[in-house]
Amino acid sequence: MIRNFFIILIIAGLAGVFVSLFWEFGASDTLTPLATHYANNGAAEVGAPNLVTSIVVTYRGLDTLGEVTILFLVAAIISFFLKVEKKGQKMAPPRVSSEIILTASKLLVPVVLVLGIYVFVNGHLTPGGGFQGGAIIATAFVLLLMANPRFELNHRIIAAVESVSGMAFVLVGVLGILLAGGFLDNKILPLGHFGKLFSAGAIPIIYSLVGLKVGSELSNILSNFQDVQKDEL
Amino acid sequence: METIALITSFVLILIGLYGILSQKNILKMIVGFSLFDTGLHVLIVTVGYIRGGTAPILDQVTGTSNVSDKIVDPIPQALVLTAIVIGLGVTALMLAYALKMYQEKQSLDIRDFKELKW
Amino acid sequence: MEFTVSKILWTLLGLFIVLNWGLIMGGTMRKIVARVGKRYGIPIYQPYIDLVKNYSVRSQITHGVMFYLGPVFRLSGGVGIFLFLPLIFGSDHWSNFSFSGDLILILYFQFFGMLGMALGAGEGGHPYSAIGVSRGLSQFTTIEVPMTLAVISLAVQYNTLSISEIVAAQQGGLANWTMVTNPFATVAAMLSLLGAFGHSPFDLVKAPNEIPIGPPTEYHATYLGVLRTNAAILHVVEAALFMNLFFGGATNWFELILKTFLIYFWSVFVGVVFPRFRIEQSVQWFLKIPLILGIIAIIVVL
Amino acid sequence: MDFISPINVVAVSLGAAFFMGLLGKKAQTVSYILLLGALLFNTIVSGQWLYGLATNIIDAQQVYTAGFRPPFSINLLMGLDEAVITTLVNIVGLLGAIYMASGLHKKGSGSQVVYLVLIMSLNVIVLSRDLFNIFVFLEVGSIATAGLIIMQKGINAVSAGFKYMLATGIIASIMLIGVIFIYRFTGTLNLDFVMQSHPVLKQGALISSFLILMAILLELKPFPANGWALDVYESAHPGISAMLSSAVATANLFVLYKFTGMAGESLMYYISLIGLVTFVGSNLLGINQTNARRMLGYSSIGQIGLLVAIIGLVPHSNANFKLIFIGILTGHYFAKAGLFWIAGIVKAQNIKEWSVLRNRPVLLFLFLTFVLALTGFPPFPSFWGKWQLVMGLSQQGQIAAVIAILVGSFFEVVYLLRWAGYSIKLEPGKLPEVKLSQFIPVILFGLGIYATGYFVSQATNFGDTINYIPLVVVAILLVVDFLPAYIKNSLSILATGWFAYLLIPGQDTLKLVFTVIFLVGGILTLIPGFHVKGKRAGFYPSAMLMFGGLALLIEAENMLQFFFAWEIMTLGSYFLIIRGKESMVHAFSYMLFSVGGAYLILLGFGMVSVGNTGLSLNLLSQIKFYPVLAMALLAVGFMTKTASLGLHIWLPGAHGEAESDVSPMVSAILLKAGVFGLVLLMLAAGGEYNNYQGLFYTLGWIGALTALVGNLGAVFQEDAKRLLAYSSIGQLGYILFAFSIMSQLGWLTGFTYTINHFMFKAILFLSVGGIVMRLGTHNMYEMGGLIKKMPFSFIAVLIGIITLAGIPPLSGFSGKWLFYNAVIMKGWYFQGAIIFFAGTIAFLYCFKLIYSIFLGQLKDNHRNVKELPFWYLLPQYILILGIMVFSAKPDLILKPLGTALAAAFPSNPLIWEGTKALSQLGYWDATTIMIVIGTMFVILLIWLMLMSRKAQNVKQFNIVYAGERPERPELTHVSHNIYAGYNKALGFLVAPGITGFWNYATNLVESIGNFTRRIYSGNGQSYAIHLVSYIVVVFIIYISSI
Repeated sequence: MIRNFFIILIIAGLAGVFVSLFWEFGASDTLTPLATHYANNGAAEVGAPNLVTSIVVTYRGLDTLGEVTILFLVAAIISFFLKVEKKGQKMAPPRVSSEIILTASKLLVPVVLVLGIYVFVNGHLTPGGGFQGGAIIATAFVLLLMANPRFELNHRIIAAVESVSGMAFVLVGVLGILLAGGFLDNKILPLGHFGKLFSAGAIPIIYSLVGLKVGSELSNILSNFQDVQKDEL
Repeated sequence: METIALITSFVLILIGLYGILSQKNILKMIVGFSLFDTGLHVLIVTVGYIRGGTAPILDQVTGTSNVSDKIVDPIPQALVLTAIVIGLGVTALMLAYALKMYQEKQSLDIRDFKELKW
Repeated sequence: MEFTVSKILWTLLGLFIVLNWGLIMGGTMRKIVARVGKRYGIPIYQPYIDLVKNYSVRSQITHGVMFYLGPVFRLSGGVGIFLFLPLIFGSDHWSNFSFSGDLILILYFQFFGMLGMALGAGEGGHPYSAIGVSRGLSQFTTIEVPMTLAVISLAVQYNTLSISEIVAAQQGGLANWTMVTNPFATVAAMLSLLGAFGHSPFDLVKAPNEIPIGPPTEYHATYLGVLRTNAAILHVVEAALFMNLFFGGATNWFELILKTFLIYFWSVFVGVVFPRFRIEQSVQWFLKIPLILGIIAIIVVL
Repeated sequence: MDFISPINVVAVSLGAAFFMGLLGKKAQTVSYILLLGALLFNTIVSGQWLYGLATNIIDAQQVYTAGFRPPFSINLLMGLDEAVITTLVNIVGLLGAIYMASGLHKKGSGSQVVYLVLIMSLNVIVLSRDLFNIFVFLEVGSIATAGLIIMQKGINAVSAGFKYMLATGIIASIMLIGVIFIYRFTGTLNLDFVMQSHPVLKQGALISSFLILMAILLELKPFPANGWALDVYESAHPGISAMLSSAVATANLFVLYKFTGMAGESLMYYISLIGLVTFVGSNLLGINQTNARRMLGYSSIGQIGLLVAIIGLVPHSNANFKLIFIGILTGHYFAKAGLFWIAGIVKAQNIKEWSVLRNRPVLLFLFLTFVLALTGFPPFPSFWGKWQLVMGLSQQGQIAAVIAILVGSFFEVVYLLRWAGYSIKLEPGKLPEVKLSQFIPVILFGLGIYATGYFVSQATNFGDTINYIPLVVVAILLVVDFLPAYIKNSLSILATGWFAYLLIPGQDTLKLVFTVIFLVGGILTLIPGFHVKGKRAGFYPSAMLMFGGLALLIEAENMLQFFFAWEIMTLGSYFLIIRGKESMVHAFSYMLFSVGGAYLILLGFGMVSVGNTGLSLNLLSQIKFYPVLAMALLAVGFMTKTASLGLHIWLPGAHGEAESDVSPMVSAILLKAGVFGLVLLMLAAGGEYNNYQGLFYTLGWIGALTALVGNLGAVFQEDAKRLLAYSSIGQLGYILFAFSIMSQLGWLTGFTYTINHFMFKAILFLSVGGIVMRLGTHNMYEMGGLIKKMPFSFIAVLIGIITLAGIPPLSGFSGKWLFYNAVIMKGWYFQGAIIFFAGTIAFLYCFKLIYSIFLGQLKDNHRNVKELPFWYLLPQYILILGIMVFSAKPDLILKPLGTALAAAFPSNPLIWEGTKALSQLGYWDATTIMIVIGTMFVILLIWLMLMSRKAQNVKQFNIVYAGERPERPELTHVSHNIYAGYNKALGFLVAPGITGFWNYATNLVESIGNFTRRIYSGNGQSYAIHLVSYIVVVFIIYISSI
């Protein structure tokens, strides 16, 4: 009781902090100089219609690398954290999924995969990008798992995709140092015609790599959880 | 418009925090975290809002040159992307922890994990 | 000053006189004590007889070197004080070797004999000796406190530590005696003198009744003779020290004999009147009235 | 040479990490090698930059990403600071990986990936100049950490990890809010641009920067919102704990340092406050720890707190800031990593089981190295850091902060040295076999900390004036420790002689006295060592540490040299004292008092340096800042060594239980170090005409009472060595009193006492110690009658106690005579009387000592003990010779001393007519007295021998015993509690009130600690609550200030 009261007190205090922070905050009508620069020169400098993408992939590429690393880390940690010695584990009797899900999965999985790929390939043109695409791809695997709990994701392949795409990402970054202005510079390839698929230099490549990577990592994480549950039963 | 978003984010954060601090069940605490994160993300996006601005994607509507007065701030949107991914990672790891803790003690009550103290 | 032959001879003569006076005085006192106790008592010359007997006993034993040296230390202590103490004021002959050190030297040289004695007795291996010594030392520590305060008070009063100068300052009539000019110091010192002479109530050290005479238990024959000799000398010399410090010193032998007799008698007098203290009692006693008097003595001369 | 761009650290690490992911289960060795390769690469890169920037081959360099300039893209900065920090991080990263070889192997490539990424992320947060980027990589770091924590099996690690994730999760969110609003209010995320716009920041921006800093501070585990961190330190794999404590903390500290630019001055103040609170609080709670790793956790948090405090306290413009920071940082960095690694080797949890280290002397040596480095002893980096810190803060007038720091350090000393004591003394168990891969990193760090210490010392102001020769000697002795004792003994004697040869010629008279006592005394007390058979491992390094320190003390010209020497000397004596069988506790309390004293001295020096330039010891004579207080602090500091009343309780045990030939070293010689300090102090105070009369008057009283209590204490001892120890307390009381008189006679008295005490206490402790060695008992009532067996020792002791008691004709009397004159002239009658009383009390224990041991009845089981070995007698008789000379011709020493003192104490000198000394009051002619007493004694001896030539020796029991024949010597040897009556009368004076006081103080501290640490309930949620409430509270305090 006292504890709860105390907690509420604290949260009230924190609320105070935020209030004093939000007080001066009102949405402005003009961009910050930084944003203005991106808005006005982004197209010219990076050549990607989707400014968010150009910021994510190029201007602040290092952050993105960090994000990717985080997912990679989490995947790695979970894999050795939840690792289950494959001792003759007693399988629970298979739970039969409903017809609907089975069919739907058969029908949808390819479509979802294609959608995901589309989303990250066009990340520099339209809303979306590597992470979103990757997430979508992962949902396909979720669907598969729901349809068939026994579904064994091939860890080797996933790991391979994950690692290769990651290394490629880094490689592109390093190429940026060698061929262009700096690490993760996208101008290692010609910026191409603005608004076309093959434009904005390395961005499509990077984003595709990110997409693959994220997709594989998420599915990896999911399947790890799945494994554990299996052997829980 | 932004005020609503702001207040929402504000409330979400505090609710999430309350959940973290008051719920005994680890899973619920993690849910609290997700709320907290979500609130944060809303906040970030709100911060980038410009009155009457549109999505920061150059197309026919905006044109390609000096669009600075037509779009909202793209930077927070870029940041929120990162933030979301990080949040995702953290949540995933926490869940893994929860799983392990349950395996160890068949309990999800945070109060049952007090071996280390003082 | 120099060690001329004549000087040495004079000193020896002085020593001889002091020794005899010591013996006679001792005898007299014992006589007095006996009479107070309604006894006939010994003849005055008894100490001479004892001495002769002791020195001429045939059978003698020793417990070892330190045992042997004990009496030597003891006697050296007595004689030493005699040597460093100017006896007769203004007389070159009777000022002995006092030029080699002042009051402090004498105060500290008392310990020389005591220590030697204690060690000798110790090697004697007799438990009573050790007990006697421990009591003696215990009592002694607190006896010295009022004495010291008195001495300091004197040193401050006369601004010197040289005995002859202190005596000189007291010349010219009773009014100049420390006894008059600094009564508190005198009283404090006279009280601690009771302890120093070790008569009742402060005679637990030797405790004549239950322990065969404390530290010297094991000593007999010649050793005892030496000790007795020392006792005789010491009594006179100690008294003479007090005489010099508090009672105007002495300008001739008669004055010395008179004053020392009175000073010594004082302790005997108290002795026959008061019963004996237990050791912790005497220790504490000296830290009460005498100590306070000593402190007052210093405060008055400040 | 061309420099590898630091961005490659990221590229290579991540590339390698991803590739390792590809390798999977099979090729773990390959991936491990890959890991090492990547880490090595990082180390080389940062090392290369460090070299380049340090030698100005190259300037600091900006690294731009994506081919755009900041603020449009993220940039990294590689400057000297960054180079240093990253190098530290990468080195510990590399060695840590080697250390954890087996663990990383077992867990497979996954764990290796995580490890590598952790190090990478640390590099980035150090280098990056972009707020959000730093936030991202902080997250990378904390997730990686969360992953590494669970390398360790078991529920503890898991729950600790979860608590960790809870905490870091909240912290990260707070930081994110801060970052996003910083962007909102300043329009940029680039640190440099934010700082540029700082002056015009609105409140909102201030608050957001406050949040960011708060987040970093919370990452640095401020007390009390740090329960999560403690659990991690305790439960994670030691290698990981080492990483957290050294690498992660270092990097985060640097981030804090980077961010402080955003904070206003007011915030800096709170940062320093947070740091100090953490330092003191965490160390206070550390005192009650018994689990080694948790204790190390507390210590880590404390140290980090100190560093935070430094960031907040010392203006970064201050020339010494970086030196201080690096000094203390590296001290912590090496030591903590080393200790955690050793913890992993030892495996034992409870600090009492750490004695297993004794199976591997090298390991023990390293362990002690690290512990002492943490406690800030020379020659380790933290010593120099702390010194500079205290000096700097004092000059800023931040005395309160200094005090807090010293208090915190003291708490830390308490538990670290208790731990050291356990591992040196307790019975060793079995040490699990040590893998080479674990051993190498520890050794390297051991070497590293010495090297760093040396470099830091050279960078410290006046640090180059430090003379390292004695330490070199010690090092040599450590190396040749395997040789037999007599060789090392000769070496040590040679070395001491050499010091003496270097110091004595042309030394000014006053210092000469101490030089002779320290070094000649040292040689004399080393001689008995020849009697020891075997190796006597570790003895000689300690001894030379002490004597070397004493030598340095003599030649010290500035405060730094002095304090350095002081600490060295303390250290050596500690290791000497703790060698005794029962010495653990006593050495511990000795150390506590010494360290406490040392800190007071440090504080004093700090106050002296205020408003003065330089560090010369002459500054003591021109203190500008609270002179009396400063003087008092220094005096008390020195009095902990002279064991003055109230600070004396350590001495009896320490001196009594020490080895037979160590007691004389520490008693006759070491105590004089304190006296030396006091002498310097009082001379600096201005000699006779000083402005500290009140202070010295007080010291005089303390001295008198010390003498009384010390001597009384000695009277009631049954243990021979403790008796002597108490007597030392008393004697040092005399000395303190005599010097406090502050007149020429007083100082002559003081010096006479000092010289005498040196000689007779050495004699007494040597012979008594030797006897204890022969008989195997300390109890005097179990001895007796030994004069027949050990005549030479008896003579030595006899001379000793005669001198002690001050009986003419021996030199003790010189002291007494001078003393009287000095006291009466000064007018300190009552103090004087007390001292005199104490002096008479000395007779009681002198008699008890010599009687109970040598006289009385010989015990049956001692019927065939032998005389002391020659090596024990030799130094005694040399000293007896000294006493005789000093007794017969005191003018040899006192005359020159008098002339030397005349400068400081002109009035009422002692006048010499040949051998006769005259004062205003009296006179005294030692030579004549000697002759008179000598002749008289001889004559009387002859007289007695004439009278009793026929005396024959009789058997032991042939005594007048009421016709009985005692059966056993025990019955007739009266010794035990021989002064019962005296005890009844005056025993109350030595009721252990002071010991009681100290016990009370100790218990109080411990119970406070015990009570406070209950907040660490173990409930991760409560820790989260602590975090949030911490933010709120600090915020409220902060906001109310602006």
